[in-house]
Amino acid sequence: MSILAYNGGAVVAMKGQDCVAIASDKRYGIQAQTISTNFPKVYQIGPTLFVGLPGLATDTQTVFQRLKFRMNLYELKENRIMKPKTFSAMLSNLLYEKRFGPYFIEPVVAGLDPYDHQPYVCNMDLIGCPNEPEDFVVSGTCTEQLYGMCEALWEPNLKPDELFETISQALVNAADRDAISGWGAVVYIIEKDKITEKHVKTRMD
Amino acid sequence: MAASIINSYSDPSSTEWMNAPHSTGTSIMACEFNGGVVIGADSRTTTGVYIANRVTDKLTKITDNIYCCRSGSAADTQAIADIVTYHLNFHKMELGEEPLVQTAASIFRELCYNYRDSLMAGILVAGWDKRLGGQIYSIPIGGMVSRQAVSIGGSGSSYVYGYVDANFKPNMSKEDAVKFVTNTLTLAMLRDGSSGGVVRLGVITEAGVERSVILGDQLPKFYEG
Amino acid sequence: MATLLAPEIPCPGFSFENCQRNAFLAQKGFPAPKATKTGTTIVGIIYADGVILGADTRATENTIVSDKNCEKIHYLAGNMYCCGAGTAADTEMTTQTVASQLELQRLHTGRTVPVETAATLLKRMLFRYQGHIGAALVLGGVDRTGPHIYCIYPHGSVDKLPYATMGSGSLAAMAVFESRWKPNMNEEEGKKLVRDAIAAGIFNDLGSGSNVDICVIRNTGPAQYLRTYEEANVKGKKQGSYRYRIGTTAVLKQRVIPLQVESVSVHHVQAMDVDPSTSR
Amino acid sequence: MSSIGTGYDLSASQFSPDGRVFQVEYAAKAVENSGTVIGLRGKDGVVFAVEKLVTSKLYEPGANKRIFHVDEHVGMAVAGLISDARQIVETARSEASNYRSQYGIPVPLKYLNERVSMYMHAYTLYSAVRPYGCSVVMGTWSEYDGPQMYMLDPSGVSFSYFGCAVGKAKQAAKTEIEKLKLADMSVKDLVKEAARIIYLVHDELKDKQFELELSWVCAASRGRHEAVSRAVAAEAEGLARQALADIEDSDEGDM
Repeated sequence: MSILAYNGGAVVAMKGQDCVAIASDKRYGIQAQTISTNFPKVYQIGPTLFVGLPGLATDTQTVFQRLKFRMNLYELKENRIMKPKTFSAMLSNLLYEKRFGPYFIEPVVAGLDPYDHQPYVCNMDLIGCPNEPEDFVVSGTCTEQLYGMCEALWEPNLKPDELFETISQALVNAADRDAISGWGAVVYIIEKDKITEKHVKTRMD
Repeated sequence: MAASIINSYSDPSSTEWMNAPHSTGTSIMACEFNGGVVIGADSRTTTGVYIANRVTDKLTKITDNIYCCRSGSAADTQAIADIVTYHLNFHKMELGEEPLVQTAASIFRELCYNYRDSLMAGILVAGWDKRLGGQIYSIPIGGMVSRQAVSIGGSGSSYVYGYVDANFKPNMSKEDAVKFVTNTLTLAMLRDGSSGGVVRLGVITEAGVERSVILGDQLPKFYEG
Repeated sequence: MATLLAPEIPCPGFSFENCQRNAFLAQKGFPAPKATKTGTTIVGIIYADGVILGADTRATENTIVSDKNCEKIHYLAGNMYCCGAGTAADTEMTTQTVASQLELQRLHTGRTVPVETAATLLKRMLFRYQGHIGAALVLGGVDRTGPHIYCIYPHGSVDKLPYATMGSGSLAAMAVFESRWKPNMNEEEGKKLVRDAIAAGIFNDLGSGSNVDICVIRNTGPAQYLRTYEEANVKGKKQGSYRYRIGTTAVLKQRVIPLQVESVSVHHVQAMDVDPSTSR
Repeated sequence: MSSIGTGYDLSASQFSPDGRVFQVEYAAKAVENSGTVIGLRGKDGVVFAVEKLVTSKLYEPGANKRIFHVDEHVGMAVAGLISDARQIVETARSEASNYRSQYGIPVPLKYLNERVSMYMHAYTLYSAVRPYGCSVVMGTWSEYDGPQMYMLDPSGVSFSYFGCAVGKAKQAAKTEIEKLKLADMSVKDLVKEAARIIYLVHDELKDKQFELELSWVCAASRGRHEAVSRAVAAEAEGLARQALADIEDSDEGDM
């Protein structure tokens, strides 16, 4: 069994028209035993920037803290907000530093550029190889299901409310076929003037 | 997720080509003659069963009058040759004269012996200097050094020890030595699957080095069944 | 305990602090997962006035295609590019590191950096890590001594060749080169040959796929990066839509966080006066 | 020394206004107080001879030697502070040994000389150290390069010589050496000349007792540096005494 599937969890992010969405499930377990149903793996790390860190929960928290530290240091030094692309590069370097003893997380980044409001999504493997596609990124224990859902559901230029339906259905239906993901989900729709956080109803088994 | 791979088709990212050490399964040779030494090598580099390079030059220059023939891991032997080249050129400047072949062999030995657990390198150091003329030093895996009048190395050498013993004569003429090396390498390449390609030659004398290549269709013909 | 207040500012280079923990986990039956590999086809050739590099664009994580359109031709300097196969993060980071060293070298010497310098930097780095950095590279470029193609293996060995292929599709691509490469091809012939070699990889090797990227580096003038030179595989057009009606998803609770823009200021920065023409 | 007390002689890291480094010059003075050392390079080898002054009758014969082996093929005769000289010998030995282990061949004297000179010179550059109070003569003979000999000063300067002398009576010794046709002479003859010169330049009034040390490195010793055999040394010493007696006789005759 892979250590990445020790705690379970899934994250997905999608681009829309002038908006971007990121969603995660809320389960936290130790292998088959569910411990909590309120453990989102997605963190807000800038005004329009989110990062999802599915994988080994201990590393989820450690990496988030280290990212936050580096992020704060950047903003104090530079006195400006970090762009999503810069953030990805920073995260990639943080992970690659541990090339020979990695953190067991496969992160997802989603956000709007604070200056030109371009949508941005990115995912990485556990040693920080970035992948910045034009459509969607997935990560976690049900990537196969999520890839299938997203390849079928995603289409270009989705409006925020359409994007919400697409990403929610993708995640919820994918997690239904994964025993160690699910138990609630949270979706963030990021637009240039607001962020909408929605807690989605899912199966609880 | 990290299941082991049974055959390479089950996993398109299987990287047998990458993880197999990139090595010169080789035939190399050096031979003294009355005015210097002749060095020779085949030109095949393999990764597993794939020929990664069919025109490799395994005769590597160290100084104007000293060359080495490399066998074993390509990465290791290239790195060693680079280090020795640097070291010997520095030494040449300090000394103010051309370094001795023995000195070159000694530096090779130092590296091959000290890092014997992590290196896979069998090297023939050959060259000409004003003290002892043409010389050959053989440094097999493990880092021993020994001077030899004629020496063969690499996987192909096992097939031609008898031929070398039967045909080597001290103080040959240059032409005879070149012929002898060409024949030996051709025979080795014929029998050894991981040797092949062309024969690369070098004749090192007081005047310097003369390089030449014998293409596959110009190699001498032997009994092929 | 400085870590509680603020983590230490990280020092450069690799960190091995997780290694012990990960070894323990591996011993308990949780082996370290595999990283993204680019089971790849990458190629490079020398033609009449320079070099042409080519690559497919598929990245895989075991059998999953993790990136359908990734960039495997990496920038090193104005006069050279480098195709990477193997562990994706390693090829990415190795080429980035070397690219920065080359740029510093260029600024320091005020000259176009020779391709051999890049080959040496790469092989030294890879040899130092004894194959643990899984980068297999095809380096191509031009300098005042002409066009050069280098093949650099993960253990740090280097071959200098007129045409080279690497990656899991290298056999398919090499078959194309061995039958059709000849010296002094013109640019059109060259591009066609590289395209065909990559296409051979895309269609005959499962680890390679998607599109053909090409990069032409001419002796005269800057490199021409032809991203998606050819879309070898076009995804079929969806005949219908699977779009869900709005309101399909049941929402338990919702929160809207408005974003207030405090101020916007745009700074125009005068570009530094540095000679940008790195080629020649 | 005219500039004594001007304050420029306290440190080796400072020049005097007229461009001298006094500490180095003082070190040279220390060498001039020591017994005379000569080195002679003939056609087939190098001979060292040392006038080792015996300052106490309580010393065993052969104590405090001033000729050292640096490597099989290199000898070193030293003048000046013996403790300083021993450190130079140690340095030269480790250089020679390192060279042998790295390159598998005996160290060329040219190279060894450069390394030891560099080492001595380094001690003329810093205020925290003093220069070495010794001069050394190094010699070797090899099949390929023939005989070679170098003399190194406390300043770190070194030259290759046919014949050299250092110590108390270096002037007198040099005058004698200059009379010899060194390049044509064999070590057999040079040993006798060396012994004669040491006996000749020895100042019996100031320094009562001395021991003559003799060594060579030559074709006859197969390129090894070794002490001259007792018989040969005794013969040379006998001849030297005889020569000295002859001169004294003729001096008396003149008077």
